[in-house]
Amino acid sequence: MEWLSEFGAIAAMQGFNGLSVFCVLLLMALGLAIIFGQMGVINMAHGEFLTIGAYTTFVVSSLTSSYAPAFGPYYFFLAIILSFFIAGAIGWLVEWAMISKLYQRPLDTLLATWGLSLVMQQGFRSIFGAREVSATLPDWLMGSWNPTEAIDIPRNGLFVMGLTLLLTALLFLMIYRSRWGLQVRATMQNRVMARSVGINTKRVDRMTFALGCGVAGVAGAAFTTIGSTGPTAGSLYIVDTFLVVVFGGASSLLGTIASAFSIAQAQSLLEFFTSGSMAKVFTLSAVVLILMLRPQGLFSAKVRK
Amino acid sequence: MKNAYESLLGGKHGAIGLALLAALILVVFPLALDAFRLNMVGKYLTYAFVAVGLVLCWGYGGILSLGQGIFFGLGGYCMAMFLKLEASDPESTKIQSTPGIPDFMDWNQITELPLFWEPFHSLSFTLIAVVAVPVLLALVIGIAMFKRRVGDVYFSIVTQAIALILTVLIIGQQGLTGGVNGITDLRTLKGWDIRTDEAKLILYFVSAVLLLGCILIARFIVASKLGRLLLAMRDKEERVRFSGYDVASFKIFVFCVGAAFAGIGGAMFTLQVGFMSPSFVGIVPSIEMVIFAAVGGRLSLLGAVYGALLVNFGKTYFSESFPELWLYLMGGLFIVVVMYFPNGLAGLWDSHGKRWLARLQRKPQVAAAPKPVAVAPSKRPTPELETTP
Amino acid sequence: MNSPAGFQAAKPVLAIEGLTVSFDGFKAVNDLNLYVDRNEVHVVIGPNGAGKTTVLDLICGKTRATAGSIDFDGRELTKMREFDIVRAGVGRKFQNPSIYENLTVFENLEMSYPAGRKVFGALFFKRTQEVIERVEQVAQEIMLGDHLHRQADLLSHGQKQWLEIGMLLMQDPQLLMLDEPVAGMSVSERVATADLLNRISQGRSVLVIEHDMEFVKSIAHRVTVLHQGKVLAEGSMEAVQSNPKVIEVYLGH
Amino acid sequence: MDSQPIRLLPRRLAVGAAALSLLAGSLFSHVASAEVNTTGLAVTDSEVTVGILHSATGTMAISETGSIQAERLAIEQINASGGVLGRQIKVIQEDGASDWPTFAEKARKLLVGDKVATVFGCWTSASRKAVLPVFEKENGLLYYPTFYEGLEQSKNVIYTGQEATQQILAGLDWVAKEKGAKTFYLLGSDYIWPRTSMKIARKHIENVLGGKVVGEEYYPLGNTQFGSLINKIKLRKPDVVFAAVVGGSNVAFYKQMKAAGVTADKQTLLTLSVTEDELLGIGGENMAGFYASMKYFQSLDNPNNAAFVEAFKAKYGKDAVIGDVTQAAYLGPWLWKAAVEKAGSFDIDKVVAASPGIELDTAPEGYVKVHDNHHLWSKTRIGEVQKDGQFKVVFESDLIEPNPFPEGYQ
Repeated sequence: MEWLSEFGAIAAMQGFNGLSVFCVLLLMALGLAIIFGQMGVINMAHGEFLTIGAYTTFVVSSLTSSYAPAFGPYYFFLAIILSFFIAGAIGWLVEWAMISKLYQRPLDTLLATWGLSLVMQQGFRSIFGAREVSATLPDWLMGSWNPTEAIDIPRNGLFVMGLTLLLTALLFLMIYRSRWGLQVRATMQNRVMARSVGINTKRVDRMTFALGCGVAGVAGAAFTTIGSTGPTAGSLYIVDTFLVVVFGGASSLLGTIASAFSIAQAQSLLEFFTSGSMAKVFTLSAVVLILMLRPQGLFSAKVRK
Repeated sequence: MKNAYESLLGGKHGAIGLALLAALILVVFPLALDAFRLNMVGKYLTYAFVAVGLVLCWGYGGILSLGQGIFFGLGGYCMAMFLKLEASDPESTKIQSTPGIPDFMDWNQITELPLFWEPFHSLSFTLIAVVAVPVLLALVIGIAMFKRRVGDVYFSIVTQAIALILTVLIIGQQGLTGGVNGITDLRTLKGWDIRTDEAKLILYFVSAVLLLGCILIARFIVASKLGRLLLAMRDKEERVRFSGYDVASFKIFVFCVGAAFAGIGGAMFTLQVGFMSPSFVGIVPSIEMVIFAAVGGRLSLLGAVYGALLVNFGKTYFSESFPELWLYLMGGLFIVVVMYFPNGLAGLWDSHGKRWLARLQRKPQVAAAPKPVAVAPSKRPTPELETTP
Repeated sequence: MNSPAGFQAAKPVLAIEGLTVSFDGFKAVNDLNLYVDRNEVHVVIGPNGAGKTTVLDLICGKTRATAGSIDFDGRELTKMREFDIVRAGVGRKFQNPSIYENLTVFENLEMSYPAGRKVFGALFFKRTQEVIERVEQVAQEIMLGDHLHRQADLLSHGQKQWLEIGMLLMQDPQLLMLDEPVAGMSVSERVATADLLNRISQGRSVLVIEHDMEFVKSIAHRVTVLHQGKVLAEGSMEAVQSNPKVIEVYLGH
Repeated sequence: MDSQPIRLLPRRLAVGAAALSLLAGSLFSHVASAEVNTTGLAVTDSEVTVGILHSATGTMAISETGSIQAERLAIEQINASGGVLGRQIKVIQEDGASDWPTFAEKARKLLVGDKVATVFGCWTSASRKAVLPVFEKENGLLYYPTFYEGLEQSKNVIYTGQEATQQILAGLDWVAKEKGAKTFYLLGSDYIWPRTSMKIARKHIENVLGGKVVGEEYYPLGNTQFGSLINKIKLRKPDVVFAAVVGGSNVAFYKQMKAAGVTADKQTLLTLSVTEDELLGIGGENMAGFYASMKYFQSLDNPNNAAFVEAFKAKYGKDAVIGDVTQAAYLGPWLWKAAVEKAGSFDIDKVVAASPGIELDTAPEGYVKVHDNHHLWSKTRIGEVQKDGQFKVVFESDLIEPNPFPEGYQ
């Protein structure tokens, strides 16, 4: 009997782990999904925008502990908001200086943003040093929540989950309910037509890109609770992120969500029953195999081209 | 005869260009550089194999593979396995618990040579495998992707994922592959010590000649109807398809050719550097190889070689002198080339160099003080180097 | 006006039966039956969104049918790959001229020469005297004989349309499908195109989609009116024009 | 001993070289360069050139920076105290750029081009494996600072870090004895060092300690999701988690352990791969109470170390931290100096021959001695992680003999 309840507890925690990996993947991918899915732009520097968020959090954390220790428990919210705006602003600049000149050449965007990621990595190294840094987390983010004796639900996992849900909901509202979202979708469907009905497509592009980068910044801030902050931390995420978006079919947010979910569950289960390395190989292979059988991704409408 | 001249050498201009390159790598470098620097150039030339293949795939075929490191690595590993077996004869491995197998296997408690290593006792098998293994994998990937019309960007990302998977696999199976350290401490090829300066010089020349051979093959492909079809496909894929061509098979073909070149490059790399490791299979080296092709000019076979040489020289020089600045330069170079000089060095040469040369020929007296060409870099590509995809 | 009388009884070269395709539940073509006879110029008209271009897409394999059959000279096209359909003798011109703009007229035509179509064939393809003659002959036919070595993007819009037709002729197809061949042409170019079509329909069938009724009148042996993915009316131009259903559809729009 | 000039030197003096470096330096300085350098190394009457070969850029720069700093500090101190054989040390530093062929290339440049008398460098095993054939062929000398998997012994390398058995066995013995540990969960990043270390650990646990391994697994380098692993640990309830996770994964692993409630009060964890350097990124509060098994901690309480830490901070700032490898890197130049002065020559063969038996009383870690197998005799310490990012030393072993090819552990 005791064995059974323990088994239940582990199953519950493992289930939570699957959800938590799902949220991490989704959070990483959201910004990219907006940029890639809505604009067709491949941003290889996406990981570095995550890192901007992480370093922002680190700076806010250090400043808080030196100048306003009383504010310690709450600095994280400020860090998230700042991360959004800083990453967004840099994204805005990048769109203005680079991306806007490459819209006709998606593969070249991919290469140019790769160059950008090198520059950004070295930038982080010059500013913050080669070593990894660690933001001090407020106590309420540490430790776990125990619904029963045997179950530990990590609080940072809950936090990431909540943040993911909130962000996803906001993005859904923005893209599918707001006037701005309508303009974005109109621009993506038919640029010329959108322009002729008075939409400033350049501005829409710029804002979309900035939004995607801002979301990446928020993700980066959130990841300081579960991962490392260093100049090359972003490159750890980039391939997984792309796979999630591509696997999801690139054009719909729903697809991205579904694909993050399936990859996360597969990974989490395989990790539990095999081992870390093998799980990674199996998951990636499965994704590639499925992409070969269904190159358009999991979710994409059949349309007359 | 005329035909061969036209298609292999690309007429007068092509022949001169090729002769210049051949003179540079076969005569100038060996004379001007010491053994140490020449060995470095030899290493760069092995990357040029990949870059030449990328010109075919990317420049002509419009297929941007971000996983050429896979094929470079496979070719290199095939060669390394042969050399490692030769270095692991029972005599020199007698302190191991199982003599006669590679040292890293012994450390991993493997007591018998794995089956897939066995054929690599044979040099002829190895030489075939260096080309065949990469080509077979390219064929499988190509059939799966192109027959199903996977788009450019998806293709790039999927190749990247495959590069990642292969790296994780090689590192994870260290008993069979040497893991993250790779296959190291390679010594002799059929008893011939590959570590001496003379051996390195000979290997350099082998590498250079093979590279020129690959360029000739690539030239032949580009000059044939197939080359024209590739360009046509890149711009008007539907039209080509509805003219009765199986578009996928052409893409698969160039992808396989690119893989074969990369495999040869990898094998020559192993021979000259003396080891092979998973760090050449992954995403970063794969993208760097694209940089070489981009800098040289994605539509120029010779440019790819210059690109590989130049970027690597720059890398060595700047990383020695300004390690802090190196990544800024590399990243910046890449951004600028892609954004403003999509045809790379070759494009610059066509828009500026040739004009300058023509002026030089017409008015030799002006050549003493050539005025800087005050024209903004022409974004309009010349006819034979037609446009960015 | 060449009347195809005497061939009516022969088996049609193209027989479309029960053809249906749906995009996410929307039936762009719905249980369509359409027949094209040998040596016939058959024009399909209909309002926007009637499914005209989709029908061409289905025949040439660009879009896969949900149901139904397309029989071409005894072969079932719905299961064949695009390039096999082309090799079986179906040529397709797209709505916007789709030519290789940075190649010359000669090279454009040569590209469609039905040899060296496989990888190694293309690799070792040689420009023989036979190829050159065939290219010159087709160039004459499409009124571009004097422009053989001109780069294609320097041609006028009408000439580009002809060039694409010429590229199809190089393949010597049994069935030629043209999507709005005179769109954007001047009046004189239209007349020349009508003549061209009448010439080249000798010995082959032509399926045309067109909006320009004057042009249709000048070439059509038979007209089919499509509406919402179905055949609304079929017959001679005169019969179709006086059909009340057709009038309603066109005026209703 | 085939070279005459050496015989001319007072041998007794040479043996105590380390302690008497100042005196020795002034005595040896009269010896002409032709006599102390018969193989054409870059040695002049006033100067000797050495190489430093680490990654200053790329992913490994994070780890290797500390080693560069320590080596430069040691060289500076040696120069201030009169140099080696009366010659000031000049440094040529090359960047391996976290890329193994670059390491091999730069090693060749240092040995063939610059003719350096010795090289201090490398960090990862992969980079060492890449340069090893170069050092063996060109007959160079490398001082390698990192604790590593063992299974190697080259005439041309002096290993100043611990090999696996030194680091592992004492640690396991300690947890078995002090914590009564019977069951172990082994876990590491997926490459050769963790895998070899865990293999040794498993043999020791099963054959010597009579314990049981309840789990063993490896995660790809750079993995950041450890939830499933943590759940497995909870399920199997090992007495000890024995970890060798590296790089960015380290940070993720410990943050997630803490968040999942697997903290020191509930779970004993012993790691091989967390030094003060890594703690900077992980944050001491995320790991407090866990143990690390190393030969050196910055908090070691002895006069040598106090002086070393002070000098290091004076040079690199008060926030600088010193990890195990940094200290081992610091030993390199001192060991080389002692060996050169014992040999009375810069010739590689003579320095190599003189190396075994070299002792260093001045090492920050205490006393070390070079073994015949080119590794160091050293003590292993267990440190308990403190919230401030330092370790509290809770155990110190006797001097342990290095054993890179451990019988019965392979």
